[in-house]
This record gives sequence, structure tokens and C-alpha cells, in this order.
Amino acid sequence: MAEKPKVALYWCASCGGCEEAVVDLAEAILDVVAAVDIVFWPVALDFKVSDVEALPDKAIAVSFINGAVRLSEQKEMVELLRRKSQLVVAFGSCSHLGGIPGLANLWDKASIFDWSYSKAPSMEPGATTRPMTKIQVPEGELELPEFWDTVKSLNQVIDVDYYLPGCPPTPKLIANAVQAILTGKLPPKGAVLAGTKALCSECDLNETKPDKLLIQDIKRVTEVQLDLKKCYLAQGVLCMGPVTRSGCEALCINGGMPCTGCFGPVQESPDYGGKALSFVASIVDLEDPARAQEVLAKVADPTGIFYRYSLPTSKLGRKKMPRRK
Amino acid sequence: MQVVRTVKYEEELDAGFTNQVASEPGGDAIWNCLQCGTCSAICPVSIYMDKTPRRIIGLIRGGFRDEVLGSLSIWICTSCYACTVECPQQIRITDIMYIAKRMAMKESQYQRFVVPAVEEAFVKMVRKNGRLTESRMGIKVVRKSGLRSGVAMFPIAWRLMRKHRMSLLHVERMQDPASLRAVLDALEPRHAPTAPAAAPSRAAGA
Amino acid sequence: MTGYLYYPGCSLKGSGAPYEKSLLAVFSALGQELKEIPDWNCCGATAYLSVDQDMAVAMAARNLAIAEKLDGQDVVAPCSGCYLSLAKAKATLAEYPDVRARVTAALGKASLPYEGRVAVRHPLEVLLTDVGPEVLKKRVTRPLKNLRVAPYYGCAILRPYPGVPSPQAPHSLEDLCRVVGATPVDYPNKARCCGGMLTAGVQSVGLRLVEILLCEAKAADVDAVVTTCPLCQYNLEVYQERICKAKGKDVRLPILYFTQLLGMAFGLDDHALGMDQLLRVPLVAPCAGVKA
Amino acid sequence: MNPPAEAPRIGVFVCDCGFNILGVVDVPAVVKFAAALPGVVHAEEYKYMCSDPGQDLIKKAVQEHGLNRVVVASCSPTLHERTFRRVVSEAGINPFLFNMVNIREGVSWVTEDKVQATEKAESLIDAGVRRVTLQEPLEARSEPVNPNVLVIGGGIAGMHASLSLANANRGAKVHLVERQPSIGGNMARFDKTFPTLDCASCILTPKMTEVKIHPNIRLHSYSEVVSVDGYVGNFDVTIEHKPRYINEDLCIGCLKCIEACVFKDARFPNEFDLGLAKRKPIYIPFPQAVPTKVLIDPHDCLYLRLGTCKKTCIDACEKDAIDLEQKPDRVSLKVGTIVVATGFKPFDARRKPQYGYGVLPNVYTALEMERFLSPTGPTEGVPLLQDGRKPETVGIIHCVGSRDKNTNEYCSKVCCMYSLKLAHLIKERTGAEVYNFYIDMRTPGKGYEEFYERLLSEGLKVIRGRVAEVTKAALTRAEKDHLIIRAEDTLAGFVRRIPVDMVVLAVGLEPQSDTQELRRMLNLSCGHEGFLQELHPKLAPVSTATDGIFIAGACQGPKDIPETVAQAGAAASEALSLIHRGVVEIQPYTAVVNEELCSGCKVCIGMCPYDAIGYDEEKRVVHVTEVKCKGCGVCAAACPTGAMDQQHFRKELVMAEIAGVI
Repeated sequence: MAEKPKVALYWCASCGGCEEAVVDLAEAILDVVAAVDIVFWPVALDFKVSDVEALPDKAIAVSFINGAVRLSEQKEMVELLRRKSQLVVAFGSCSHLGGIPGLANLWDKASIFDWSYSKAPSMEPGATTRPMTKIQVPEGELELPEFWDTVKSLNQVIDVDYYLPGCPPTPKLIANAVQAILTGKLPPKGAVLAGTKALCSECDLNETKPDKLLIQDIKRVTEVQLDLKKCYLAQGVLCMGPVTRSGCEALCINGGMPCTGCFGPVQESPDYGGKALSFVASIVDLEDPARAQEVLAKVADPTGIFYRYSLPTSKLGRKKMPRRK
Repeated sequence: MQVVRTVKYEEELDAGFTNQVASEPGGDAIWNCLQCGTCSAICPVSIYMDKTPRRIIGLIRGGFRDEVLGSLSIWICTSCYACTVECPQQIRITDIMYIAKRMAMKESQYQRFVVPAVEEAFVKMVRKNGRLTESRMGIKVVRKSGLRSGVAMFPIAWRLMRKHRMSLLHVERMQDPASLRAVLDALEPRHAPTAPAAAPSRAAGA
Repeated sequence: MTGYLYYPGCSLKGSGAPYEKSLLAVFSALGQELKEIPDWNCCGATAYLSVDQDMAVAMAARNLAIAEKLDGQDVVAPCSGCYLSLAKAKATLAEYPDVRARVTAALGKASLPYEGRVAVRHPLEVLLTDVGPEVLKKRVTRPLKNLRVAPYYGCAILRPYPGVPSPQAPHSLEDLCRVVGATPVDYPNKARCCGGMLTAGVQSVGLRLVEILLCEAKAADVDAVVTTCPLCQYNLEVYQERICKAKGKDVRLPILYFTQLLGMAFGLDDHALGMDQLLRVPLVAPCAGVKA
Repeated sequence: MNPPAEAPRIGVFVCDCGFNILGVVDVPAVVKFAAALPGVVHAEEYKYMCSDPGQDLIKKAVQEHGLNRVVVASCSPTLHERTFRRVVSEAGINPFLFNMVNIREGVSWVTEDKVQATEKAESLIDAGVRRVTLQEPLEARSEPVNPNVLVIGGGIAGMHASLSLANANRGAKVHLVERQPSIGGNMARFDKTFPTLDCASCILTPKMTEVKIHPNIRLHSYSEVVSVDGYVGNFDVTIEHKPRYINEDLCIGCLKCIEACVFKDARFPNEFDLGLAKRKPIYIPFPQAVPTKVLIDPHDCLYLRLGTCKKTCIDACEKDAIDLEQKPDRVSLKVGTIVVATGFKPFDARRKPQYGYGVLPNVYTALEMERFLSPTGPTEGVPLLQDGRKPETVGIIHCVGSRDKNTNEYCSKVCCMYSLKLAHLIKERTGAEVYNFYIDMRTPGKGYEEFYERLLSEGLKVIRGRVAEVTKAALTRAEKDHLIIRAEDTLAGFVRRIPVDMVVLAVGLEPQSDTQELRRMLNLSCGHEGFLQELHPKLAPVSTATDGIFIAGACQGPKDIPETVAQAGAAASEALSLIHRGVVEIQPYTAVVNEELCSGCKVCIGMCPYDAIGYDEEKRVVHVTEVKCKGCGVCAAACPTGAMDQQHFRKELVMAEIAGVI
């Protein structure tokens, strides 16, 4: 029996949902486990970094890495895995585009620490504790990883072969990706392993979208009783379907929530948030500029909505912070 | 009957006057005036003015600085804004009257007319107490406008006092008038560099 | 955030005392809180604007800044003159960045940041739109039937920052009269100036304007003129005797505040409404039946 | 996008434009710079590139250097793009492989700084060269023109345009659509017309009859256009005929049914008389109406409102023309061109409450006064007060709703003249003293000033001052029971109060209230005052931004009858010229969809101002109707995925151009 291909899974700055998604493969995971040899999966199995370091370079067939990169330790780990792997797959929105943690690029380390350790309401007001990278204890010097000013996507740190988008990627896409890797039927390097068109193309509600999609008001999901059989955009609720890559089969929409764009932009669009912004501006149909402003102002937190998953990989990248002394 | 020469030579006019008025808040639309006379016609007191509001606008546009600042009209204006609302060109005529009043005050370009004098007294009192005491103000008005009007006002004052709507003793004032003065003082130095030395700012006892 | 902030202005603390009394009584009868702005200052009136624009705006804006510092509720300014000064200052600060820069800097010296967040309202509009005619009608216990009233708005709350709807053809006072059961007469000069400060400055002119208004009301055979402004009320009320004497015609008429009219219909006590402070005791004949 | 088939061989031609460009830009340095750019094989300068020698120079260079792309750096493309495209085309290169760079209006005319000007010219040429490298050859296409014409609006403009078109005798139909039951428009309401004072009916009625009997005109009265699709030369139109409850083909206009109606008295306001006179539920709008057919107002008719009536009208009709069950009926037409002549709406005088219209008695609008003065009007030609007396004094207030930033800022142009006309007629019929209150008396036009002088010599009182208010609050005995007009006599310098018996408000002209819907249906644009917008105020005054649609009369802006008729003739001639040519050329700047990328999200459909994008239900992608597309690029900008692109303005081209500039 030929040696089973070695597989590693790792997480960086992420919520853990991507790990859940792997577990959510349900019975299919047994097939995967039978087909591969998992050599590193800190969430589930007890392997040490030294085990990985001990492997020869390129010994791992594929590493699935989820989460954005924002700590020096994460950088070290992904560089290690890159060295040891033939293929690296950025797994999930955070790794692919920067993800929700990427919204931290609206601040920097100092302002984040300021809030988290001093200003946020606390049981212990006035505490001044701040994480340090080095501390002396009787047993010797302890070291903690460095926290970066800027969150990065995986491809901003190491070379990435494929991307599995989604928050998290759907079981079907994961299974397809594993299948493709196992059978060697791989698309060109750099491909996003999902649909090529935007989500509307596979959304059932697209049929109900009026030919002239123009809205007079913007509503939040909490403000309306959504008609689940009618295109949400036509009901004034911002759905990012038109801007977002397909492949999820309109999972959220079928579940009664509009698309928030976790699959990111289609290949040809350079900046997800910019396109999303121009798309929303396009469909708001108001003659009176004052009223239009009023309605557009109802898009609470535009950065958070239009760049929810992709700030680090957008043309903006991050907010420019004032120079600190 | 005296014969007067009315021709105006260009050098007697102030070419910059119009721009000066137009650059003040509310004066910007003055160029749009059609001279239609709606302002004069709707004004409840234009019939008492030496120059109707329409003429005042026309004079400002022509650079007739002295004629405007020396006119009675600007002091007759009751600031009821009827002209401003009715003007088909949306010229803020009331605001322009105020602009002219302020210029006249600053340049002492007004006859010893009772209205500007009363307004100065008002400003002084408000600056001191932060608020206005009507009875004290009344006395000042009477002093400015002469004994006869004072006699005429006496029965009115007496009746108001009996109804507890006026008192000679009570002074209406803020708890802390200094807090207002701090704000006003902060605005004071603005005038210092621009005001000509010969015409000290009349804006209330600096 | 409930209720309103209350900006009385100087007149309501003096000759306009009946206005303040009736206003507070009516609002409290309706369960609407009016909280006086602490240590308010004069709005600047017309006089300050004739002397210095920035200071005039700053005077008014200081009151608005204090209101902002509190809960930022709407500011109710019953005196039409104050209403106009405050509204105009707010508009000037919004429209002219230079003025705003200078005035906010000056207010900053007194630690009063100004953002222009509070709305300036006139109580007539508050009563008819926020409270609403239906609620007012329900509270009426003594409908003022048989009472003919001349609705007189004066100038300041109609323009140019209208404190009541339809400034060209206002009907708020008429609506209010109907709410209390009284009959508003057609009063063509209802938006004409009362003479304002000219009754003090240039009396011959001021009194002529008063005379026209009173004659017209008299010709319409009304029982009272209803006003919304302490200066209008004062001008129309205190010069009646003098005009009678000078012109040889009877122009004597009760001049009421609209809040007094409302208070009467609510069945509030005459003293609480400051009725006894009016120079001309009103409405003896038409209200005799009601009072009994 | 495919890379260009052959390697680019670009020629750059820099124009001195006399001293216009040369005076500020260092042209020799620019030429040197251009020659060194990638793809450029030839660069030269010339004094006037647009001149014949300049054009020859380009052609010669194309031959000599084997150029396949050309950049000309000179003036604005609006001036000479056409010229140079022709030149390039004559030299054997596809005209869309040419690019024009503006270094005059955009550079030399806007600065005196020679160094910066030269730098800017260089970077613009760099951008132009990068762009032309990626440009693709394109072909303009042509389409046939349907000879039928739709004319919307049956006032004097629409009637005149229809007759001009119909008289060309092309064997095609003119479809004239009028929403009122009769054609004639506002002009039919007038008694006389200025400045000649000839009778409006006398000149209008023959035209109305001609429209009715003309074999080439199909009149759709009491009808509205409900939809227009298609494009120049090929419009699909749907018209709805509103039910008259009378079979139009059978009715002979004998009016016996009106006589027989169960309502013995006329009691409903007559629309034609603006409510000043009354009619029955079954009526004809006015005696000379065309078509002379009766109609029933379903809101007034007992049977149609309540379902019960003796229906005496049916018994009275000998032709069995009455059909109380009639329903709206739609017809579809194909036309090649459209003339819009929907006219104006008089300003609503209630919007100026200070003049008391609708509140004070004896205050009327000018149009109402026209009816009073008409022999067929409510008072048979003599204006009367509400109490039946003749007025002794009448005030005519000019500029009601015009020249007023609070309502309409523009001058309505016709009010001064019609006010003078009304003054003359009122004086003539009643002997009243008439005052005209005006801001400026505007009487330019043939015979107009003479008319003004005539009125002055007739003793018309003119006061130069805009009226502030009309009130009934009298201050003197003479004012009692009068309307008092308050205005400043600005020439005398006094405020005056003038008591009059009657007030006439010279209301201005406004766009029809449904102009916006019309604009959307036809894809036209409106000026900021709301009138339909012409393509060019001087050089294309009756054309619109939509090819094949022309405008005439007051729908384009206030104008009097002579000017309206002239415009109607012009619109007809523009339409005829298109019809005669027979084909239309379509610019190839159209949008194209990459179906591989299109997700069918439909955002572009709502954005397209020309209705050029449709959705393919089968393929679930959008498609562009090339002939409708104007190449505005809105869809390409709005497309959330980059599936939509515009020919000649593809993203790569624009990005390349930007890269050259920065």
C-alpha cells in the first residue's frame, strides 16, 4: 500500500469556525481521514511543532491554513508549513482576504491595546497591564509573540497555491477541493476553488428580482419582515450577492439572511468594497440629493459592511494612523 | 426753498461699498436685485422711511455709501422680515439693513437718532447683567427720547407695576454674567486691527 | 429623553409674566415637562445684531450650547423674538463657516462646545404637532363657545425660519381657536408687524401700526385678540388708552396669549394663567356663562 | 480582451495651432518626447494640423511609415475628432484606431507656465499613446427608418407639425395623440391673439378641421401614449383610447343626447371653461371641438356612477352611438420618429397666497380671463364681477409665479404681451380703468413694441412695481369693499395702495405636471426648470438627446404662438429629413457583456437611461440591444463584477490612459 499523502491543518487569527467546518464534513471526514495522513492539527490532534520541524521539506502534500496573520508566531508557523508543504491552501475568508479580524486595520496596535486594556469597561478600572513580548520569571525569560499593527491575509505573508473562500467554506467546496488534490485534477495555481460568477447566478431569488432594480430606501434586516421568496435587494435590504463570488449556493439567503460577501470578489474585480459601494450607490433611486444622502446614511458602518471580509487585501489595505511618538 | 445740486460724480461714490456689504453674512444675494419694489410694498413701515428698502438696495449697489449709512430708513426697519420672505430674488433685505446698521454704528455715521442710542444702551445692559430689565431699559429710552414721552409713559408704567409686570427695584440678571462676558470678550479683539483709530469700536464698553 | 428645554427670555420674566405663567400651567396640565435652561442669557434680540454680528450670534448660541450639554432636547422659546434670534443664530452658524469658526472658538473659551444639534421650537407648533389637536381637545373642559377671536401671529414665528407650518397662509392659531371651541375671524393683517421696538423708538410710527391692527380687530367685532409673542401683546395692550384719546375712537380690546386661551378652556384657574395681570380684564360677557 | 493583431506602429502629430499651443507649450520638445514612447514610429509637428496641408501630411506619414494607429495632439475632440477620423480612414486605417489629445483647451489655454504646460502636454500624449495601443477597430452600423410619425399633443404645435408631416404625402401615417376630448389646446380658449388682435378661433378652427379630414393623419383624441420602446427609426408605441362611452365612428355630433339627459340643468364644472361654466354629464367640450363627438364623464353620469338611470340619452340617439359599457382600448403602432408637443401648464396661482386667488372674490387667472372675454365663454365676452356688475377698475399683476426664486426663477416670456392684450380687451368690453403692474415690460418681437405703445396711447395705467399683496383690509373710505393692491411705484418712488374691483393674475407657464413620466418614457432630459431639454440651445433647438425624438412648442420652454408654430415646423422638418434619408448610423461605443462573468444581477438594467439592457431568462445573463445603447458607460461602472464593458472605453483602455497621466 502506497504511503498516504500527508496533510496539515493550522489556524491563525480566526474564530475557529473553519475548524468546525472541517468537522462538519460529517461522515465524509472518515473518507478523508482514510485517504490521508494528518500530521499536524493543533485543534484536534496532539502533535508538536517539533514534529513538523522534523519532517523533510515538501514532505507534507498540502497544508490547509485558516485565519489571518497578525502575530509574529503565526508568521513563523505559516513560513514553516510553507517550507514543509507542496501545496498551501488558504482556507476561509480570513486567510483568503483578511476576514473579520482584518477590520482591526482601522486601528493600530496602540489604539487597540489602549481600548482593550485601559478604556474598555472593566471590573477592575484603572488597570494598566499591557502584554509584553518578554518577561523575567524565576524560571527564566518568557517570550510572547509580537502583536502587529496590521492584519494580513495569508498571501501577504507566504506564497499561496489555492484559496478556499467562505466564512467558513462550505462542506461541499471542501470536499471538492480535497477530491481535486487527491486526484491531482487541479486548476492553475492561484485559483479560488469556488464559482467564477457572482452569487446572483446561483441564487433562486434572482428570478424574482425586478428588471429595474432600484430602491427608494435601505432597510436593515431587523427593520423588516423579509419576504423569503423575493429578492432581498428588491425589499431594500442590502444583499452583497451581486458583488460576491458564487459557490456557496446562496446558503445564507436560503436561510433568511442577506449575503454579507464572505466569498469575496470575483476574479476580475480589483476591490470588493469599492465595487460594493458603487453597486449600492447605483441602485438607490432618489432624485432629491438630500433624501439620497439620508438613505445612504442608513448604511451603518460602511467600512464594516463593504469591507467586512476584505479590508487587508483591498486597495485601501488599512487606515492611515497618525504618527505616534 | 433751497436749490440743491444732485449730480453724483464717480469720485464721490465708494466703489468698494457694494462688495463690502455683499461679503457680510446675508448680503450675498444683493447683486440679484431686480428693483421690483416688492420689499417696499410689503414693508409695514416703508412709508415712513426717507428711502424705501428698494432704493437702499439700489444705493448700495451704486456705491452710495454715505446716503445709505446716513439714512433714517435703516433705523426705521422693525426687523419683521416681510421683505426677506417676499423678495422674488431671495435677497435677505433685513440682514442687509442690519449690515448697514452695524457699519453706521461703527463709523458713527448716524444722526443722534433715538433708535441706535437705545440699541447701544441695550447692548451695554445685556453685557453687564446677561439679561435685560425692561423697566431700566424703559427709563433709558425715555431719557433718550425726551421728557414729554416720559410723561406719556408714566401711566402705562404705573399700571404695569400694579399688575406686577414691571418693577423699578428688580433687576433681571444671570447668576454668573461673567460666563457670558468671557464668550463676548473672546470675540472682541477681532475688531481691534481693522477699526480705524479715529473711530473706536462702539460695540459696548470694551 | 422626554420633555423640552425651556428658554424663557427676558420678557417672560417681566412684562410677559402672564405668558410664562399660562405657558407653564398649560404644559404641566398636559403632562409635558419644561425644564428651564440653567443660567440662560439674553438672546441678543434685534439690538445686538445692529451692533455686532458675531457677538449677537454668540449670545444666542451660548444658550443652545448649554442645551446641547444637557440632554439636547428641543428648546422651546415662547417669545417670538427669542425664537427668531435662536433660530437665526443656528442657521447663521450652519451657513457661514467663518462666523461658526469665530463663535465656536469663543464658546470654547467658556467650555461650551457647539455642534448645532438642538432644535429651536415655538410652543404653538409644539402643542399642535407634538401634542396634537386631538389630545388638546380631550383636555378641554370649558369650551369657549360664543367667543370671537382675532388670531394674530405677528412676524417672527412666520419668517424666515417658520415656527409654525404654512408661513404664507398660517392657520395654527385658527386651529387652536377651533380646538377650544372659539370662533377665529378672518383677520387679514394677522402676519403684519406690530411695530416692534418702534413703539419705544419712534412712537408715531409704532402706534400707527398698533392702531391699524386694533381697528381691524374691532371692525371684525371680536372679543379678544390672541397673540403668540410678548412684544405683540404688550404693544397691542398698553397703548390702547392713548390711541383712544388721540384718535377719538374706541380700540379697547382684551389681548390674550394663546396659552391663556388654552388654559381657560382647560378650566385652569385665572390666577394660574396670569389673567389678573392683564390690563384689560377679558371676556366678561362671553365667558360669564362659562364661569358660572 | 484580445491583444492587437499586429504590432502597433503609432504616428503622433502635434499641432501648433498657430500660437495657440506653440505660445505656451514647447512643441519641439513634446515631439521629441512622443517619438521615444513605446510603439511610436513617427512624430512630427505642424502649424495647423486641421488644414488641408496638415491632413495631407498625416496621410503621407501613414504611407511612408506604415502606420496603423494615429494620435493627434491639438484642440478639443468636439471640434475636430470627426475631421481626423475621416483623414485616418482615408489613409486606410480604421477610424477607431485614432485618438485625439487635447493640449489646447486642456493645457495651453489654461496656464501661462511653459514648463508645466509642456510637462502636462507630454503626459497627456503619453496617456493617448498608451490608450491607442489598446484600441480596437470598430464599425458603425446602419438601420432603416420607419416612415410613420407619432405626434404627442394636439395643441397648435402638434397640429402644425402633423399637418407639415402629412402634407409631405409620403404614403405614411402621422399619428396625432391628444389626451383631451378635443384638439386645439390652450389656443382654442383664447378670444384674440397679440399683437394683431386677430380672432384665435378664426385662425385655429380651419387648422383643426384640416387635421380631422387629412387622409394622412390618424387622430387619437381622448387618448394617451402609455409606452414607447425601441430606438430611432424603429419605435414601438402603445396608445390607450380612454372610453368616451360613445362610439366615435357612429356619433354625428347632433347633440340630441345632451338635450335628452336626465339632468335638465348643466351643473358640473366645464373643464374647457376652467370650471367657470357648467356642463351636463354628457357633453361636448366646446362648440367647435374636433372631433365633434360627445362624451360622458363617468364621475358625473348617474348610470356609470350608480348603475341606475333612465338612460334617456340612448333613446335620443338615432345612430345608436352610445355605449355605456365601453372599456379603454389599446392600440400598438410602429413609428420611426416622434414629435413631442405636450405644451404647458399654467402656474397654480394658489401658490402665491398673498394674491388671494381662491380666497378673495373677483381674483382670476389670465386663462380664466381669456374665457370671460371669449364670446363662447361663461359671460359671453364681457368680464363681470361676481355680483353681476361690470368692473370699474381692474388690476393686472404681471410675473405671478415667474421671475421669482420662491416659485419659478425664469421669465415666462408671454405674460407681458398677453397682459397688454387682456388690458385692451377688458377696456374695450367693460370700459374699466386697467392698471398693469410689471417689473420690466418685455415686448421684443415683431409688432410687439408697437402694441405696447398702442396700449399706452389708449390710456392704460402702467405701474412699474411688483405687487406685494392683494388684501381686503381697507384703510380709507375709498378702499372699502374693494380689493386693495399694494405695490411700490418704483418710478415715482412711492408705495401705493390702489383699490380695484377685479384682479387678473398673469400666471406664468410651467411644464406639464407629468413631464417627468413623459421624460422617463421617452428617455428625454429636462432642464432644471422642468421643461424638456433640447440637444443644443442654438444649433439643435428641436432635437433631443434621444435620436429620432423632437420637441416643439411650450413643452420645451415658454413661448408664444408664432414661435411655437415655427418650432413645430422645424421639428417636422427634422423628422422628415431623417425619414427621407431612410437609414440611421449607430455609433459603435456600445456596451458589451461578457456572458462568462455576468451573474444576471440586473443592476445595470436599472441604471441604463436608454432601456438598452434586457435580461435573458434562459441564459440568466443580461444582453445589450446595441442600437439603443448610447455608450454612456453607466452600466460598466455599475457592474459589480466587471462583466459589463464599453467598446472604445474598455477598462484596460481607461486604466492605460490613467497610467499615462499619472
